[in-house]
Amino acid sequence: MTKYSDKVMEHFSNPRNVGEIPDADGVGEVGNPVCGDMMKFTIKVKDNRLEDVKFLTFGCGAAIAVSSIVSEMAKEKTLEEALKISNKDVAEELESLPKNKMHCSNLGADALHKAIEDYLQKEKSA
Amino acid sequence: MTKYSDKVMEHFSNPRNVGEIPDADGVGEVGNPVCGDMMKFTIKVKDNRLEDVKFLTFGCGAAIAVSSIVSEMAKEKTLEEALKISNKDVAEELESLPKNKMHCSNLGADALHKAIEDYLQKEKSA
Amino acid sequence: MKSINLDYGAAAPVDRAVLEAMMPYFREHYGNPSSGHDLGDKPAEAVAQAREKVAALLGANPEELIFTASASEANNMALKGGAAAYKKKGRHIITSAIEHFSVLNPLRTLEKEGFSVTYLPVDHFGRVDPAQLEEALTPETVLVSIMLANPEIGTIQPIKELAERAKESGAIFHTDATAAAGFVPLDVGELGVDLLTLAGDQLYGPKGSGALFTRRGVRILPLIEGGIQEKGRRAGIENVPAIVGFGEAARLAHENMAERMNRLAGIRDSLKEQLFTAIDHLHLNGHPGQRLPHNLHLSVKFVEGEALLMHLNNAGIYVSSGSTCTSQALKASHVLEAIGLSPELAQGSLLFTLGPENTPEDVPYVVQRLKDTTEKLRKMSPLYQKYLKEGVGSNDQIQ
Amino acid sequence: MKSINLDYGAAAPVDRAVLEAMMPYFREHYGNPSSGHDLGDKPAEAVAQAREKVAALLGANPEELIFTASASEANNMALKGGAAAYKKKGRHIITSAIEHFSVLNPLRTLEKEGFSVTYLPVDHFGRVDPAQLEEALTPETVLVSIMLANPEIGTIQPIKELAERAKESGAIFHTDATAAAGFVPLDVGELGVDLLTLAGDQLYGPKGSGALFTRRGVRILPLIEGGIQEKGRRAGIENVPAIVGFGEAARLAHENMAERMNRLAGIRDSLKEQLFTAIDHLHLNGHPGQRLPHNLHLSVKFVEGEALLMHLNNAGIYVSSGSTCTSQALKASHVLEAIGLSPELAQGSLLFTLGPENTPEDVPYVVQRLKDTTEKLRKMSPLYQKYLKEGVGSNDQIQ
Ligand SMILES: Cc1ncc(COP(=O)(O)O)c(C=O)c1O
Ligand SMILES: Cc1ncc(COP(=O)(O)O)c(C=O)c1O
Repeated sequence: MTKYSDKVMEHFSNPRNVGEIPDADGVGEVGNPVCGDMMKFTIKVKDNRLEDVKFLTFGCGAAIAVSSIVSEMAKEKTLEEALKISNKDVAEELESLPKNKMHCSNLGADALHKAIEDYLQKEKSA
Repeated sequence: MTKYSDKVMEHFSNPRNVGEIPDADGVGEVGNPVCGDMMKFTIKVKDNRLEDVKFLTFGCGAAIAVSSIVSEMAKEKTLEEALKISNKDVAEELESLPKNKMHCSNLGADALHKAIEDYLQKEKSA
Repeated sequence: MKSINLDYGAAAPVDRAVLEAMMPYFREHYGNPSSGHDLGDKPAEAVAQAREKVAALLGANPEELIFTASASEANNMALKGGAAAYKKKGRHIITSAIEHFSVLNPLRTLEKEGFSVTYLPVDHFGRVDPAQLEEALTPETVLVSIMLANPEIGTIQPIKELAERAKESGAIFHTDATAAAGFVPLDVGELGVDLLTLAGDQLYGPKGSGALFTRRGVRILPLIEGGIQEKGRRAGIENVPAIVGFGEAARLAHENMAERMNRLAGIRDSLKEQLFTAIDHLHLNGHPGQRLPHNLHLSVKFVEGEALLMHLNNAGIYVSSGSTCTSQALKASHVLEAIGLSPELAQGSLLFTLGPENTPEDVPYVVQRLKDTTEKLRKMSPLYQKYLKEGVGSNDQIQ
Repeated sequence: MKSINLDYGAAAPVDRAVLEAMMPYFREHYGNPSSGHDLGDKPAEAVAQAREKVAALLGANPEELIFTASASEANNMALKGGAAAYKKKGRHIITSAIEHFSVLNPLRTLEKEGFSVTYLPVDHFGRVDPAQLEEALTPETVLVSIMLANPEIGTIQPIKELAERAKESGAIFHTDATAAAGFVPLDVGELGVDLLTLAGDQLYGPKGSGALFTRRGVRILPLIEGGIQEKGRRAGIENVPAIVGFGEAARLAHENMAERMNRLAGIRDSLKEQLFTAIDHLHLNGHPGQRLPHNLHLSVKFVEGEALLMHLNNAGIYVSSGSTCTSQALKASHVLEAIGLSPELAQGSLLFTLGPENTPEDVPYVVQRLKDTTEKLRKMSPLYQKYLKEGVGSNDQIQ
């Protein structure tokens, strides 16, 4: 099978924070079924911190594991800290990803950032 | 190994009439080392009959077997009968030859006929 | 743990009897069939017998078979060798959009060399229409290559009708029967094909064995030139054990054809029925009737194939998928695209190819595991959650 | 009856340990290395390990190896693929007159396609002169192909010197090391070659295994196109058992190189000495020193090779010959012609290639039988009888 690290396999098998926050403060969606991966992050913000982060992912094993890890990394962080979570941070946290799956590691942070930006946008216009 | 009939193998292993008649009445040579086969027939004629036939052959298994068989076929025949030994007769006598060895069956009769012609030539000029 | 292979199209174990037939040719009768001495005799005989056995499977004359090392090699030889032999007559080739890459990629190369290639479309079942072939044929068309059955969606082509059209137009007809040989009765006379590719490893023979049937009188230039093995049509010392194994596998496939077909189709049908009963939103791909007996291809809506495959793998169930993420080239299957499957359904596609070790008892376990996995993945699928909320996305499919 | 193979160049039994290493990959780890599930893991690992072992034999990087099904395939790929990749740069190729037909015949095809090919002559020992290569090189020369060792006369070429000349001129250098690999230490770095062909079956591995070393940065177009096995450079499912066997055979050859060379050269030298002592009018062909350790090639004057071969065969001794009559194409060896051997000596040529089952104890029997046979055949040879009478024909040889 495609060689995933133990950590990736563990998150794939037992993903954390699966779901959709019904009255989310921010929503971020990236990808589409054509390219094979699609992620939706929903967040709940309290006192400038990510009180809750949930994801839905349509995608391969790496995409699911990445979503789970990003949601864990982001939870309880301030918005500024969470926005600083880079693709590189995710990749490091994952321990390793096969070369042809590296693009998945980008999607997770992208979706999270989009959700935060969505929240900030709404705040601004509120 | 190249598939020769039992008869060919038997003649190859125990060729009859090997040698050169020292005071031959006729000598026939065909072939050369370049094409791989060379035969020399010497004959002794008495009362218009082939009293003795001997051959020397440089060549493959088929060439040796053909020489031996032709020498046997020719012995004791009248010159007219011997001249009528055709390539087809030889091929039949051999039972079978691989396709790419069929040219060998021609060489034998050719050499014999040359020896007889050599004798007839000498007779004429004598 | 259980281990249920449902991906025998990718590879199958060499049949026990086949391996036994091969064994003496590794160390005992190891000679070179072309040798001028006795060490070549048994190997040469064995190759001749194998040739007869493979020919019998196809209704061909033994001399019409050229042994190769793979189906890919046979396809390359048929196309490049056929194009080279007939290029003075014309430079147009016709194929279908759902061929294997060992047909499509040589054709791309021929296009670079000045040939023009028509890629016939297929219908939603994956069938090529003989009338469309007829339209595409021109006096310039020298070669038509259309596979007998597709290894992915299992669809069987109307080869006889297609070959007839090609013949009427004066073109050589090649069919890649790699996925079909051994699982569908084949007769090159009846089919009317000029060139036919098959491989031993697909019919429980060894890897490294393939052949190109080349009808007497049809000329192709060799791909691998050198010695005069295979009458100068394919150089290199004969891989005697592989050829012997191929022959024995062909003999067994020929003898047991009906029984194998029935057994495999039986398990396949029960797998299909139970899956469609247990799981919602499945989509059958390929032709409902005209398909390989050991092939089942479906799409699990709202989820992605690699994730399905990984969960099944962890449960000891081995399948494959046409999804982007399971392809090493990171491209979704061109076959699924050609039958007009939506990208979403292509991503959720699963290919089951049944084989010798499958039994009816495998079915309930597989069904249960795929059901569990599907539920788990749908729970986290944004597409499924959207469907639950909005009821859309379920029927945006073409069929 | 005795059975003494002295024609291991034609074929050798698969080494026992090699076959054992292969066995698990027929039925147990039978998976497809490209599979997305666990059944592909062991096969993929095994292929990777085999690649490392073959690379180690050559001092290459594993990624620089492309596995093929034979030396012939590797040669065809090197020449046709190299020519295609570099044809924009130029269309001149240089080779030698004594290459294997799997080099010469692809070059004939390339000539038909507009390439020009220079066939370098060899000296009486079969050596190519680097100065002659240098002279033949032009800015148009894109490819040079000169074998490492000749399988017939055993002569080893000064590859390092030849490759240097090619490199200076900007041409890609290919060497066919099929006869040499496993019997001569090889290091692609030291040799400076860009492409190198070898085959597993020549070094006691299985038939159906070969490889082309392709130096990083050297581009060749693939011969067999399709799937992305071998990084897209050679399509078709990996023949895992054959590759595993090739790897193990390469490892054994590498580890036991010196011992094997000494053992084989020892028996070969004693065979040579005893033959030349026992039989008059023998003629050694090939280079006296720069030759393969397991190779002996000589001409038995006044007699023809097939007849020798048949008598030896009936005594359980298996050899081969470069004579017209032992060739299926009915042509005397082009190698013997190229070294300037007279037609008569070419007809009486005998090739001994020693192998794993030969022992020093074989030698006296072989010598006695060849002596008896030679006497028997000379007795009926018109050339020998002429020599006896006239004393001519014995020294009309070039050396
Ligand atoms: C030097 C050389 N090259 C190439 C080949 C071709 O090998 P194969 O017939 O295994 O393809 C041979 C065969 O003996 C050889 O000796
Ligand atoms: C229809 C078809 N053709 C050709 C091939 C190529 O086979 P191989 O990889 O054995 O060369 C395959 C492989 O599965 C196939 O299914």
